Amino acid sequence: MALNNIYNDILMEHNTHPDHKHKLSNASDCQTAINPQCESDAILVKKGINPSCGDEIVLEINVEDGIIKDVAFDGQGCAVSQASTDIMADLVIGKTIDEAIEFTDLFIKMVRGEETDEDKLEELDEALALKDIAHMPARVKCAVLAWHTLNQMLTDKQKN
Amino acid sequence: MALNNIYNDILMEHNTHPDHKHKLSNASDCQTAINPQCESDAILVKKGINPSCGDEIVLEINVEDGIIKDVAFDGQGCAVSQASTDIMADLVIGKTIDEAIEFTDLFIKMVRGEETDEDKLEELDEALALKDIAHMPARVKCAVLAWHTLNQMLTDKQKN
Amino acid sequence: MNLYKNYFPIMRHNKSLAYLDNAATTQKPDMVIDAVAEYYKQENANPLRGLYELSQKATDAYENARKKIAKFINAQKEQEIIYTRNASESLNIVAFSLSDLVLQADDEILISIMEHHSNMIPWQQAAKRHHAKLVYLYPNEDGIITTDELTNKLSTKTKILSLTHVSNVLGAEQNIKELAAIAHANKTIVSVDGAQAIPHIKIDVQKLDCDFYSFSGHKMYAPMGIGVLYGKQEYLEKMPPFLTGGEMIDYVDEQTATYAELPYKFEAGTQNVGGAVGLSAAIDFMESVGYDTIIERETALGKLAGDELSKLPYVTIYGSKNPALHHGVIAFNIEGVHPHDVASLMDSGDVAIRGGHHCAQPLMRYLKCNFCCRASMAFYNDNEDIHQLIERVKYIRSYFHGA
Amino acid sequence: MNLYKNYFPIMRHNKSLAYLDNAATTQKPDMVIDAVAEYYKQENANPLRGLYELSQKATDAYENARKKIAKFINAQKEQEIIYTRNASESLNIVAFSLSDLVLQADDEILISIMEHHSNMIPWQQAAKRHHAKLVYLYPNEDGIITTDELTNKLSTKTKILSLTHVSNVLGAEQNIKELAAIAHANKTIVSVDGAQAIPHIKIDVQKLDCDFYSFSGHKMYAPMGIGVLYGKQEYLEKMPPFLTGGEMIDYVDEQTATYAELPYKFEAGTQNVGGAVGLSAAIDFMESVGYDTIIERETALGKLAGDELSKLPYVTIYGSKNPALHHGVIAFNIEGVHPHDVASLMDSGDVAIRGGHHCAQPLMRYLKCNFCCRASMAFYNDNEDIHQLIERVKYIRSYFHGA
Ligand SMILES: Cc1ncc(COP(=O)(O)O)c(C=O)c1O
Ligand SMILES: Cc1ncc(COP(=O)(O)O)c(C=O)c1O
Repeated sequence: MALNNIYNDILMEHNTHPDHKHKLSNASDCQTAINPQCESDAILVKKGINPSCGDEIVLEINVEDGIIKDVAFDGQGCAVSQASTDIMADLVIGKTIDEAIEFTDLFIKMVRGEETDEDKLEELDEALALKDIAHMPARVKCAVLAWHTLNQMLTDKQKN
Repeated sequence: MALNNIYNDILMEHNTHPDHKHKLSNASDCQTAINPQCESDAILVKKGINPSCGDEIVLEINVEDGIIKDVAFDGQGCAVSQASTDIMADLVIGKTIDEAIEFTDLFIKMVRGEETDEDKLEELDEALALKDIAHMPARVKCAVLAWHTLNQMLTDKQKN
Repeated sequence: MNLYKNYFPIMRHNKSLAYLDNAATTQKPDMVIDAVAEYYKQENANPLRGLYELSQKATDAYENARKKIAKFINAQKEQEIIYTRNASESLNIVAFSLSDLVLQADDEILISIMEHHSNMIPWQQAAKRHHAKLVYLYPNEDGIITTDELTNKLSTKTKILSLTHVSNVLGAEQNIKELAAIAHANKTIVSVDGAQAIPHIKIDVQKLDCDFYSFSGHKMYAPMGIGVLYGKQEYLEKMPPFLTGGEMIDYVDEQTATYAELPYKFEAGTQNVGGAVGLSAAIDFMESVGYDTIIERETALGKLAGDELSKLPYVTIYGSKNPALHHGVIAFNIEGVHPHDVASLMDSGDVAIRGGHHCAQPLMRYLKCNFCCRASMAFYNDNEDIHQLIERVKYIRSYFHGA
Repeated sequence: MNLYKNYFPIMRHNKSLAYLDNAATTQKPDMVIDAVAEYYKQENANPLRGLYELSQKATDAYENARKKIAKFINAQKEQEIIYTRNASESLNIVAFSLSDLVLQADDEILISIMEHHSNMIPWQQAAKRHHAKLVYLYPNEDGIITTDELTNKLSTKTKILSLTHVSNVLGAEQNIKELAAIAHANKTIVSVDGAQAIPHIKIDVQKLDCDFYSFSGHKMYAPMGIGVLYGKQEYLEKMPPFLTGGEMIDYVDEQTATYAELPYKFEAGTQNVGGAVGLSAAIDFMESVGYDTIIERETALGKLAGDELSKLPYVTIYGSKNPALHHGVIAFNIEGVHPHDVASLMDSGDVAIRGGHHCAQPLMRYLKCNFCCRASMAFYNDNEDIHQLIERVKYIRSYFHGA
């Protein structure tokens, strides 16, 4: 019954009223794949898929001078993946690439139950609301989808 | 422990001193297959194999005027199959084809536990000594090998 | 707690649980669990070639279970019963070995869009291996493959028809007898996936006149790890073996081997005797309850659930409008709530259902829903379980969308 | 009755039984039987995709068992542990899927004449399918494949070496580490049949550096119906799946499918969670006894049996003269008495041994005996069991040939 408290006010609020569910770029085909044509210098696009449950999100980020200026997403999925994405956007906007990568690492560790130190987890702010998902491994994939996708985008970006 | 009484005096005697373990025909290649060349009008040869345990016997019978004049066998195998073959030879020599077929049917039913009527089984004479093999299905194949082979030879003969 | 639940230790230990995922796997009654334990305590040994008493007992346990299964589905001969791990393996054996026997390039295999992945991907593979074509049947609104649909899709090239008896999503039962007759008239061999049928309907393979019938023990109160492939002797005898090694051979030399007779030809390696004993006990259990009771209870429960869910305007039910035609399986969606969220929130209300694609992705796309919730009943469920489900549906909807 | 036998209900129920057919299957301790029963009483459900508590418990049970197995054989990653039904199935998967990946026409597969049929016939089949050649290694007098023998038989065409770790007839242990190094230097992939090794020797797949390792649960105190294929990730990832359907796919459309990640790619259909739980408990049991104790006891028993049998002039023992090199397996013949008669008459003296070809016909022919008796020990056996065996050998000989 551990999941009861996953569907808490924070998650429900982000699910019902996601602030970041919109588009940054204009090209409509950005939705279906990583399409270099719709990446401006600043805007990166990546699709994340959870094959086992069908959640799909398209994440767009606007990075300028190593700072994440804006994040937006589109796609369908369960409340956990939708809310988790919106919460993530709130958290990383205004952060440096390095800081954002750290957040994603920390979040992924938290929901996998690998990091339980309350003090460290404090940093995650509202994302802490998803902590108990660690007790429901079948849903962990929903929660990490956006974070995983962002992590890949940013580490790829750093390499180039 | 039902098998204890299988290795009774009758079986041990036929195993140690088989009266019919010799050859009727002369052609040595009669041992390896049903070879029409070594079948005289009277002598029929057939090989019986129990693949699961490797028992092999070559059965030779001499049939004249519908009467089984003589039976002989060769081959290797366990005491059960060797003794069973020798006992069978004793039983069917001098009998008509029909009678012999009946004996083989009855014997096969007995060792499969399908016929238990003592009065009927009386006819089988010494072969009754193998009755308890019904409790050890893994050995039933050893006991029926010769009987099964003879049955096939005789029914084939009747058809021609 | 109803009397039937009382046979199941897991129900006694979870009194508030409404277990409605029986199509995934059923729970196990005491007599099945105990039969398996007793086997290991009293008569365990490697069966078949053992020449000592325990091995004989293990062989008897194994072969008596086979006889019971043959009788249960009215197979003509016990050699037609092949033990497998589960329905998936049974279906794979047919798709491998039967294809090897009968498929030529350009031949056609006919299956339905409703198939579980286990009766679909093996045929995709077989089609690829043999350069054959995989052709699909589509159901009507009630989830039924009509005789017209079959007749239209059958061609002189159709060598194999493989069809589910009862769909694991729609609960729809196909008229196998009728379809098999049409297929046979076309010289098409008929394989049936009975995984969702045998827990709910009395199976008579001779009456159905199918050539193969596959099912899993674990969906009919037996332990996991044991399944059955029934096949007509004439085909099993001609088919090449699938797995090799162990007890399934007669003679072996360095480069070749000859194979044992049926059913052993298809049973490689040490078999799961404990599983066979468990399946045998499960059959005893089902027979002591009786298919009449099973059908009566499951139909009533399906009707209750269907009627109640139909009253909720925000709920979509897939498949026939007649709950009696669902064999206890109800697939549905709550508008505006993802099935994964539904299933998780069901769990927090002690209701166990499944949410997802139910290993039937092409069907889900055909139904245009991608994902759905599925409540599936067994005869041991009761009205309270259904009420618990319905209450929870209402709660979840209002939790997401207000009262 | 010794303390170890006391852990086994079947031994408590058969106090006079000398069970010496452990190479065929071992008996099961209480803790294994109970663990399986408890699983079905407390946490049974279909694992993996369930979104409710019981399914989560079943998933945990299933995956924790996998972790335990990985640790037990020191696999680098738990994804390298594939559940199968038994060693035979594991070996078939390698022979099918690895062959599909690497074999070209005229390539060579190398196995030994000592292989169990389960590590022989699948390769005969693979060779046929791919028009490859099956080449044999022959052992020395001690049943050992020497490095010379391997070097002589390896060629640039040798793609796969599949070898038994411990022979089920001779008990001889191959030096896999050394042989694998030679094979790898030749770019030959190494698969090991560990069915007779893991009950007796601590296995470390990284130290052995084999690419595949197969074994059965039922020969190491676990229930029937569960086995393991260990494979290095780099190969498992590239190999095509074997059985298809069920949980082993990601996406499916009408004509194609993409497969799930490891280990699920090779686990089609509902898995045997009860079996996995049983195997996990069996590992706990073996670890609580400890390989040190196991080896010490089995070596002592093997030495006693070997020494005593050697004293009898009418007994031929196959394999090494050193009983310590037999891992508790002693194959022998009594002059003038067919092994089937020996086994039956052993049974009437409450001694359970096996007589026959032991699923190793080519080896039997190589040994020029066709059939033999085999006594095989586990650590729970004791000196009384061996004395009972020896007494019975003497009795049988005199029964057939006089005193
Ligand atoms: C060396 C060896 N390999 C493989 C096997 C096959 O094991 P299973 O019958 O459990 O598949 C056995 C057991 O008989 C064996 O002894
Ligand atoms: C219709 C149908 N076919 C086949 C299967 C596969 O059964 P198993 O997973 O036991 O192999 C299932 C069960 O999921 C099913 O519902």
